Amino acid sequence: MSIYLDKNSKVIVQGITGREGLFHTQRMLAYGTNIVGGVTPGKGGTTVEGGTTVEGGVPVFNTVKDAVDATGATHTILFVPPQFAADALYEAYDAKIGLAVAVTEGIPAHDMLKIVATTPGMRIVGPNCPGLVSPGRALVGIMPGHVFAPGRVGMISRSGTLTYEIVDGLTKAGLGQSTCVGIGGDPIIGMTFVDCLRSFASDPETDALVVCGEIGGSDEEDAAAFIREHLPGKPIVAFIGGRSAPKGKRLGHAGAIISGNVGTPESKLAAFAAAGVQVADRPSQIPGLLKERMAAAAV
Amino acid sequence: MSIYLDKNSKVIVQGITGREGLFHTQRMLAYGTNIVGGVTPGKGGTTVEGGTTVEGGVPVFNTVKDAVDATGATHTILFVPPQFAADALYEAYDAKIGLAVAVTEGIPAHDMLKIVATTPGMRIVGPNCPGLVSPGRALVGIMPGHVFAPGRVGMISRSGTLTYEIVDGLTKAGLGQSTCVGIGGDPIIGMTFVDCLRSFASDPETDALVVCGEIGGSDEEDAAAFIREHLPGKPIVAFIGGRSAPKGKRLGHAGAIISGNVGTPESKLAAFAAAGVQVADRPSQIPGLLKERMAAAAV
Amino acid sequence: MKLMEFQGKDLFRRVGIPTPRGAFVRTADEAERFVAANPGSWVLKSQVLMGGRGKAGGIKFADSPAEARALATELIGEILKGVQNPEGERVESLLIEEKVAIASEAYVSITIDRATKKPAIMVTAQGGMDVEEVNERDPDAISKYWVDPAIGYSPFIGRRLAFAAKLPAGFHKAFPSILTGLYKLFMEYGANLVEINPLVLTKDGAVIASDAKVELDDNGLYKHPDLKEWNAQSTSDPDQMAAVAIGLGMSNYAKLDGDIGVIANGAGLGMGTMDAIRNAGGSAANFLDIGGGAQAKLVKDSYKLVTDDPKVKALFINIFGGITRGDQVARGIVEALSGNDLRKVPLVIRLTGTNEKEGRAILAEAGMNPVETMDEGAKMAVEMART
Amino acid sequence: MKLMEFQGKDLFRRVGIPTPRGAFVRTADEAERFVAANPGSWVLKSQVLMGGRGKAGGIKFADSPAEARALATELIGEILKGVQNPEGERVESLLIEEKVAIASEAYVSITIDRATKKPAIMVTAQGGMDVEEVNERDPDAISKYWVDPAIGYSPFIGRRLAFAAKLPAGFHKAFPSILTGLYKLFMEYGANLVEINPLVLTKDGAVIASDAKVELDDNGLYKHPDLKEWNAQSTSDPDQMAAVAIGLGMSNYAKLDGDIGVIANGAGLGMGTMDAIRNAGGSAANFLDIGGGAQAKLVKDSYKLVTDDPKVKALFINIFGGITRGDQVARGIVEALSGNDLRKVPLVIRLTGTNEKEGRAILAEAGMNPVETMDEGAKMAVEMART
Repeated sequence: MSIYLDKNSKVIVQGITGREGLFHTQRMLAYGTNIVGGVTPGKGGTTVEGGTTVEGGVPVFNTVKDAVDATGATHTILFVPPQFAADALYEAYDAKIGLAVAVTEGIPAHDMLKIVATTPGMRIVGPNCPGLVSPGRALVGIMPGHVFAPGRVGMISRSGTLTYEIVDGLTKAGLGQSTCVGIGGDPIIGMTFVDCLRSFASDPETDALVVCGEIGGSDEEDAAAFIREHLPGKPIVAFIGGRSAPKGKRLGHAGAIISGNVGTPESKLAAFAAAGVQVADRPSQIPGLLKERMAAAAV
Repeated sequence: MSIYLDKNSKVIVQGITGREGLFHTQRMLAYGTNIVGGVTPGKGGTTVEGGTTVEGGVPVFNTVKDAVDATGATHTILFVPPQFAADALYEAYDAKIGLAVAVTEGIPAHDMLKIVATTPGMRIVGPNCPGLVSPGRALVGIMPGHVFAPGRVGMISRSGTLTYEIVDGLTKAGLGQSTCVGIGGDPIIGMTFVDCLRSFASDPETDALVVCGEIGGSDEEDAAAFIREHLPGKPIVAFIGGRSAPKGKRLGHAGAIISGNVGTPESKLAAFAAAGVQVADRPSQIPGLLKERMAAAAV
Repeated sequence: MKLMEFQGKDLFRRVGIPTPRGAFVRTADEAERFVAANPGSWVLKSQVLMGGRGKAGGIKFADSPAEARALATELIGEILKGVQNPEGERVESLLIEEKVAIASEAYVSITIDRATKKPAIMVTAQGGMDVEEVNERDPDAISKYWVDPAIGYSPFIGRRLAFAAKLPAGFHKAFPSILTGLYKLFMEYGANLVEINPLVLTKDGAVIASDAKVELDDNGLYKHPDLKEWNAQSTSDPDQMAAVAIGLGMSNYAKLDGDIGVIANGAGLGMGTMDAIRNAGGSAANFLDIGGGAQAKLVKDSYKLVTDDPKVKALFINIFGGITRGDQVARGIVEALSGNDLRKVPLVIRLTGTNEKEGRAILAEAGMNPVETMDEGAKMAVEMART
Repeated sequence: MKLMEFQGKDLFRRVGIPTPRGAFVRTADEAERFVAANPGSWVLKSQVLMGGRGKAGGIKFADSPAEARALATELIGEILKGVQNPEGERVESLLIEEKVAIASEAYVSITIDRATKKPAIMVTAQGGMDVEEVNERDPDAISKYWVDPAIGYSPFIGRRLAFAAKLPAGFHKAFPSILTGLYKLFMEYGANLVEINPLVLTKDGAVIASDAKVELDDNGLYKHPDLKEWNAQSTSDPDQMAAVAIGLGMSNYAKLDGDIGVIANGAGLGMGTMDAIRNAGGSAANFLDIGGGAQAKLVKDSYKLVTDDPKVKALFINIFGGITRGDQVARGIVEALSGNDLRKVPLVIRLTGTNEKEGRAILAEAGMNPVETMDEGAKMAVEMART
């Protein structure tokens, strides 16, 4: 089993006829994703070439509602510029889409504040994220599919490219993945580490986890607290990006007080240590550490 | 049993030190309502004389949260001018109040649109309503308590003074009431006929019902549909105010189309007839009609 | 508050909805000067609140300054009558607008739906005609959307409606942003209704609001002191103005055809009182709702307003006190009758509810004896009016 | 975008938050003229983005035109240094403000809380000092409220916070409406942070924002074309300007101390690349994140920017393609090296992920052989920089 996404998930692409939308639609189709339609206002009734997967091409609709009515789509992925992303997410929500992947970088934080507060029940992955993949089943995102392999390791990551780097290592070490979720690096995101951990916790086919965080925010601390309470003994390895980064611009003082003075590498390392989660110093160590933990837990 | 309100409901008064607030606080206390506190910003720490009911007077707090923290209040009634009503309702919602009575007349419809959409879980009675009373137990509103008598008839009404008129007749005819809810006559209100009917439906101590509607809107039609489906055979008498009113200003065309061309006296009479509900031509007929229905239903 | 077309279009421009070029004029002189300075074909539109002003002859076309002058002279001061306003409405001003070449006409409106407690948007490609007629003839031609007030309008709604209502393709690009503006107006100004009928697609591809119908919620007007002046002008109904003058709402006072004056607290009870009078064989001359929590002063002013109507032969004051206190009402009645400034008419009082005892005591002291029930009071008032 | 005090106060005035009387000046002449025209006691405040400008000597008091001239001459052009900015910031302008008689000082801010995904308001009666110090010394003195974004701010929040933070009674009346304005600013302008420290209660009972700290979300700036000019001025950091000049975000390029140039796609991979270089015994000279979906032109521009830094002895380009396509990156590299206009430095390329095969083919054709892993590439780059 995988979480959030499998072979039967019916996926539509918002912005399917744009440059990026077209390109990644082809790649997702090639991966085997069940893309049942796309949306571009004014291009309803046309089709997009679907490679070898879809006979007659992928149908394009004028609105998400039309697409959902015609196809029963449950998932969407957005390839739209940041200034149109809020509208696209609300359109998906309105059409009762269950999970939306927002790849878009540069969506205003205030747009996301309002969206996450007013779209209860819709899972939003991202924004500014590479999407998610259940290897061997389906890929909804912009990730390079060939680095993934089916298996029993779940992965959650705030960084896009670092995810590929880590997964590449896992796959080469023989550790396939159940589902990998790139939750995105923006200040305000939909699904968090904790949301994903909760789903992985009830997935019988995920034996071990990799959590790839970054400095800033308190998502890693919250993840560590969740693991401590709900996943003790689970083989989990974490990584924290940006530990050797120049200090640069730090969080505003007010922000640091509100979040309880967390966000530093030290705070995150301490939180994971308290949860019994080993933190790798570099990506290339992760497969080895994970194998040790899995052997110890005898999974 | 009563619905929404009984002797144990802990009630606070927002705007307790204003002219109307003070006046009606005394009257509610005299009725036996369990008023545990009041709110007036800047007057926290003072008390309001509580007649014979409350020893040492009713404590006044600066904020609803202070009042709820100190007293465990569950109900509130607002005596505030229309331009401050939205703020007062949000303050009540924020403090986890379960039921709020908004007596205030003249609250902008757009304020209410937003409030009802963003305060899930809080029951709002009104605005522009006389409140509610569970006779012999408690009164939260501006109704003249002496016209009510404890009993087994539930009443729901859009009109304030017409309610008193009708209840006066019921009481004089020996028909006491379980709970009377004045839901208010504004275009956008919190609790509707259907909300109240649903609650009365599961109240074993309410044997019969009076539904006092008005021309305009579709609340009566919705109520009739609910009765038809969920309360067949229940002794219910309805009244529709404004049937002989001069036509005057009618609903805008657009509004009429949206609501499906309902709102006329004819539409409401037809709906109640279809639900098997008798509609009285004048208030004074109601007790007699209700007794007939109750005898027929053998309650 | 209902707005005239020129006021609605003023608000349209504030939210970025395109309107035709033109000018607002109050005299034939101004009309002539405008057309002289701007040669071309112009439409002269009577500024009235009534519907169907075109059919009533309130819209004319002028191609020259002289023609503009002649037609404006004819229109300004004319009383337009329609099906819905047989008494007629006087034209005080005109909106002069460019004549646009129409390729297609659509209809769009936003109103408040009481049942769902949401703003409801309606769109049809059959613009330029009565939307109720469209609804009866071809209801499927009207596309609707209910907006979640917590989220508000988002442009996809406009796109969806444009496709669903099959608006011609020329509308598609402009429509979602026109609806953005219309929703903004609806929210910011607290409207009960905003309507563009027709929304015109011109032959050169522009989308323009050719008419404007806006009705604002009076309760929200305090948020817009800038509209105060419009509000003052917004009714020419003397009954409504009289009610506002003493501090009541516009709809709290209405004149009717009978001979018994009615003062009640609450619209519901007022309606019931009129029913009771009719049941007793009489007929109301007017109806005044003093609202909730009336003070003595308001009761006195209401008495004066109702008895100023020479038709009134008897007066029935029917009060069931809730937030209104019997003592305050009684005091007002006694004050009204104590001087010699107000007309005395046969008076029936029914006073019960809050502070009933105190109120009755005050009346008793002044030699008045209230009746017990509404039906009893109605009967007595009818008898008094007959004698 | 961080705003200077005078810009923040401009926004404050737009939302109705009271600010002290005063003037913004760029020269000693203007300062002298203003004080001559407005006799009294004035404060000269250096307009800089750094914190702690008071301690750094950036605030002076003048009671006469001559004094104003002398102090302005001294301040304008001075480099202010603080704990957090040892390199210093040059004073280009001053805000001259009336000296108010302070009765009490409070602190209020609104920021975005990532964890709860809500705007968070903080208030303390201990204004005029570093709020982090207050938080360490006496955390209970800070009252907080998390606003539901679907509902927004409502004045009860201001009342509650004023009572909870025990603000002196003189604040109570003005505070909820000042917070109304501050929340409006926060929302309308898409701020990451708005802060008033201190919010001053004057001896004559007025409540005034004495300072203004505003930081806007760069991603939302497109909604405010009126702030474009400020945006252009908002950084004097040449690295940030260089990044913006080629179409990247301000924080996509940073100079460091080492000798190996780094280009990567994505901040996470970039950080990882620097880690890898350090692990291999080297040190990065700079770091450029080309972001997602980079085209060949951007890759070429990035190559130029990184190699323009004379410290760079070797360059490591580390691409793991997702939305970024290997063929586009490869084409950019080849273009960058094809002419004679750009500096050639020893180059290590690691290229994998999306369109990896096509990219490798393009590089192979140009005689370049990418490495397989990040660690391998880092090691090679370190060796190249040494030789």
